[in-house]
Amino acid sequence: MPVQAPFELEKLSNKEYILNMGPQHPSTHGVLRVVLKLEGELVKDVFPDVGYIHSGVEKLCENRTYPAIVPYLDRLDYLGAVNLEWAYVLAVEKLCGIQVPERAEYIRVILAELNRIMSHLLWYSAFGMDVGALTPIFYAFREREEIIALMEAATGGRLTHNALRIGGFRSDLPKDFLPGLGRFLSSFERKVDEYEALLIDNVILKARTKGVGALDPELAVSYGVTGPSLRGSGPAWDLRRTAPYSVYGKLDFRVPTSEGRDTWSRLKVRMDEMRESAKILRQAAGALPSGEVSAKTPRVLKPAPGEAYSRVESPRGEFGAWVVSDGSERPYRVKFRSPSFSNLSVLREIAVGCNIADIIAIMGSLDLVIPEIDR
Amino acid sequence: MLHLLEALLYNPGVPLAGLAAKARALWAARGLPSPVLDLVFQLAIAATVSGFITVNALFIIWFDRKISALMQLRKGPNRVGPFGLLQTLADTLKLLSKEDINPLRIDPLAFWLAPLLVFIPSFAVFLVIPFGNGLIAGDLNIGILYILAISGLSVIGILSAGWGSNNKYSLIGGLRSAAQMVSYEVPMMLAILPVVMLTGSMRMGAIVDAQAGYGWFAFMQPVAFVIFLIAGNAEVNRAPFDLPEAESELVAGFNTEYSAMKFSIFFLAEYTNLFLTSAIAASLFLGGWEGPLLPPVVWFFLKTYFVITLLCWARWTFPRIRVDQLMQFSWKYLLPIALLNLLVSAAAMKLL
Amino acid sequence: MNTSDILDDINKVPGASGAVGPDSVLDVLAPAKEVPGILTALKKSGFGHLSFVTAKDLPSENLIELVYRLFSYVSRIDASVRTRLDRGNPSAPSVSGIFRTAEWHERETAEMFGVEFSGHPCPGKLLLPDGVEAPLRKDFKHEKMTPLPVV
Amino acid sequence: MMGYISEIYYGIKSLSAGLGVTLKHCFRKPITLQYPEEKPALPLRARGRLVMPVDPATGANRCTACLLCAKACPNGSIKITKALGDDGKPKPRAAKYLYRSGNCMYCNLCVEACPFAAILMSEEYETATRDRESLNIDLAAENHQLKGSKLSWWLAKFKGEEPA
Repeated sequence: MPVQAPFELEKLSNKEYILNMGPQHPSTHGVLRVVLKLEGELVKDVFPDVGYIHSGVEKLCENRTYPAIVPYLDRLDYLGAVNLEWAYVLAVEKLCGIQVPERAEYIRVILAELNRIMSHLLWYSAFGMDVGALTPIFYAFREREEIIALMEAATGGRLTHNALRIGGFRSDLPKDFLPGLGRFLSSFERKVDEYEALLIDNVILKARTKGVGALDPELAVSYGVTGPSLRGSGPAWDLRRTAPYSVYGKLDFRVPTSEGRDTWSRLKVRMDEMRESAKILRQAAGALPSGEVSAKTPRVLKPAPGEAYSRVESPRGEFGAWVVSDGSERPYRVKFRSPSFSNLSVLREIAVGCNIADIIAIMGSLDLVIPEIDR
Repeated sequence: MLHLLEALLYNPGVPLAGLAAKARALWAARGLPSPVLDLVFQLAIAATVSGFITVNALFIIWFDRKISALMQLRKGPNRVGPFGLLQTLADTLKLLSKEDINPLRIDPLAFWLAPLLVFIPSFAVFLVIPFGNGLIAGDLNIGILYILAISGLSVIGILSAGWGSNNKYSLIGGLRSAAQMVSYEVPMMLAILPVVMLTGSMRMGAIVDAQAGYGWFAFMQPVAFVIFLIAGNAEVNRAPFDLPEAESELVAGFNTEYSAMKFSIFFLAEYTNLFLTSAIAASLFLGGWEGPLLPPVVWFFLKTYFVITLLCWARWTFPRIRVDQLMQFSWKYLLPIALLNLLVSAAAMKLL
Repeated sequence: MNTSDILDDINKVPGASGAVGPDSVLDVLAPAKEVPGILTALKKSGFGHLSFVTAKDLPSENLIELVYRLFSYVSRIDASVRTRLDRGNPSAPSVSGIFRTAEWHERETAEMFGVEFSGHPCPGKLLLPDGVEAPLRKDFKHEKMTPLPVV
Repeated sequence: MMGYISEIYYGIKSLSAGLGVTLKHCFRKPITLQYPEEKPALPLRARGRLVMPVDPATGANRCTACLLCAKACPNGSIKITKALGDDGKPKPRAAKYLYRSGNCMYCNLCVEACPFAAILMSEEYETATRDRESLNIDLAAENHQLKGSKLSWWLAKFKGEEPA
């Protein structure tokens, strides 16, 4: 028996009815079921039901060796895979006290920011389709394909890169990577402006998203919302700036925010974030030092007993990996704090009172990835 | 032989009438009742029109997909037949061979009649479409009124599809389309009124004749032309007004539960309606089959496909409108502007 | 409100002991019933963001250790409040009143470790289907669970 | 009243901007790849199916059945049985190298763990099969012949082309 929404058990007035949106629905971006109590088209109550794609990753990690866990991270959030690997690898490096060489840090920044742009481009096209515009996806995917080609040349994988290793990288960037990156960056900002003109500044879209799903900052922080969804409501909290890890402290970039608090401002924040990522990429590619790409790590990794938690600003928000070791070669307990988990929990607060089309727009603006929620 | 072909192309009314007269004489010589012959003529016309509709619908589906491919940096159908022309035929054959699923607890009458109720009105409107200077099935002298009346009927089909398929998403889709169709009939009518006032008659043939020699109503009534295009686009349930079958919200709107044959009829009806709206727009505002060099039939198709391209262009660019904004846009923006335009053109005609 | 004042307040609470752990994380060990009080105090002194609530199963000491991980955007330091529950029937007061995000985190910890959170607004399964109880405990057995083929 | 007019004006302006973008794209070449005819050009490190190529120098594969790759695989999709010499003592060769490609997640950890560079992720990505059994491949018996850039890269034991 699937989970019953609390309002499903109460008596409904004759004008209200229950609508199951999901788990198989074109715009829930994965296996997510949202139970809606509707009156005509107005939404009276929302109950997101998660867990359809729970694969018990944390239990799996308890009997895998430390390096063997990295590929599982890509499967959690296949759009921002490098960022997630980075969170886990940072935690293990903190545990073992490994110092990663400077060049590896800069390559990690380059791959992570490319990943962020990839993820935002896919979000942009998925949001376009949710709102009914079927063309933006083809333009955004043209750019995304260029990035994917770069990532595949460097890491071997298109989405599930499995690029990072504990201590740095297995092998350096290929020869034609930096020129390819330069070619991509040369025309990228112009394309982002074109995307904005096509969809974000479109008057129909503005009418569909302005004032829809207003999220006030205190409520957002209390619900643990992080990332662009939080920055759309004001606070400029970006882990790359508030708790800088790796070499982000040396890079200069702006944290885009907006005071609008509604769906449209979340869209605007993500579009600006793409521009900022391009800026970071230029600086990182320019300041890329030469030298080793991997620190010396023992063949069988047995970190000292203890625990470590490290946070990373993934495209969706704060992704954290809490690793507890008991001295053996397998972690004792692993917990992944995923941003979409908390971002979805705020849906009920901002979606009551709008209508069906808005629910789709709001969920699109929260940029949810379902395997990350269910883990 | 060339003379007959040239006459058939440029002035088809004359040879056809001659042919009919010869047939009638032959028929009368045999002493057979003449109403039977009229019936045969009507059936012949109906057969040619329905044949034309299916072929045309298949072509428009291919045309729409090619235009969307053009705008989306891809190639569009190019596998089946030359340039993918047979792709839609292959799709239709596939749809015909699929299993016709009737879900549980449907309202059988509503569920089965819905596709017909949607298709028959678009079939009936072909009576008054002026393909060429003689090629009009029945040149009723209430042409426009007939078109508006009949095209209003397809709402019943969509509503019964929404109600019949016993599915919440279809119900919402059906009710949305009822609201949309009703609220966009009014601006459409008000956009047509200036044209009728200018020509003084509702006969389609008269309207097209009034636009002879580049007196196209689109130049004289640009606002009415734009409003008619927008309202026509909404009548046909195409983006940015495709709320009844909004893929991303209502799974597939009113045709969620339909499969195989019934779904292909819905699909055929939608594209035939698209052709009709563009044909009416072309005849009313762009001078129908009036044109300098080319034969009238070719002009008619050129203008109609130009309007279809406009509608496809809008479809592949704009996001979807929300339901309450749909209503707002119609009653708060289209209607006042259409009324204003009506008054201004009436005053202008009075003065000039 | 730097860390030393916070530590003094926490050490005043009966049974709680706070210290600055490795890489300057404020580590607090407290009995279960003091946790809501400590969390409210921490929230007031700037720790506005509750990253996660989870647990750790220690079968050898017959304990389940709950972990509340906080972060202060203002002073940019971490705090981790830990509390130890008896493994037989672990129970702790719910903090979803203080941090709304704890509602889902506690539901997940409840179904993964069998911890009962008193005062939770809508307890119930979040991720797991019916019939699976506390899978993240070390002694969890399930007939469909085939061990990894050991080389 | 003025708000009404300016609203219509901005509406038309932004709609026409959108139309302009789509129109502009009408005149650009399609970028799609016609898959069966045009195959994508994969970069060197692209990870296709695992293979154990035959070393042209020695005419046999380089595997010594040291089981390091099987230990490194997170999904346990490699099962190796050692070859037994005629006198019953195990020889450093792999009699059977069972690779369950259905279970593999193409993470490349096995290739990195292998000290002898015996295995490698080839360029083959069309690995669909009609039955589940043919997903399990015995790489030792397959004697895969590598071609092109992957071959030279494998011969140099993944060295030589690295520094960017």
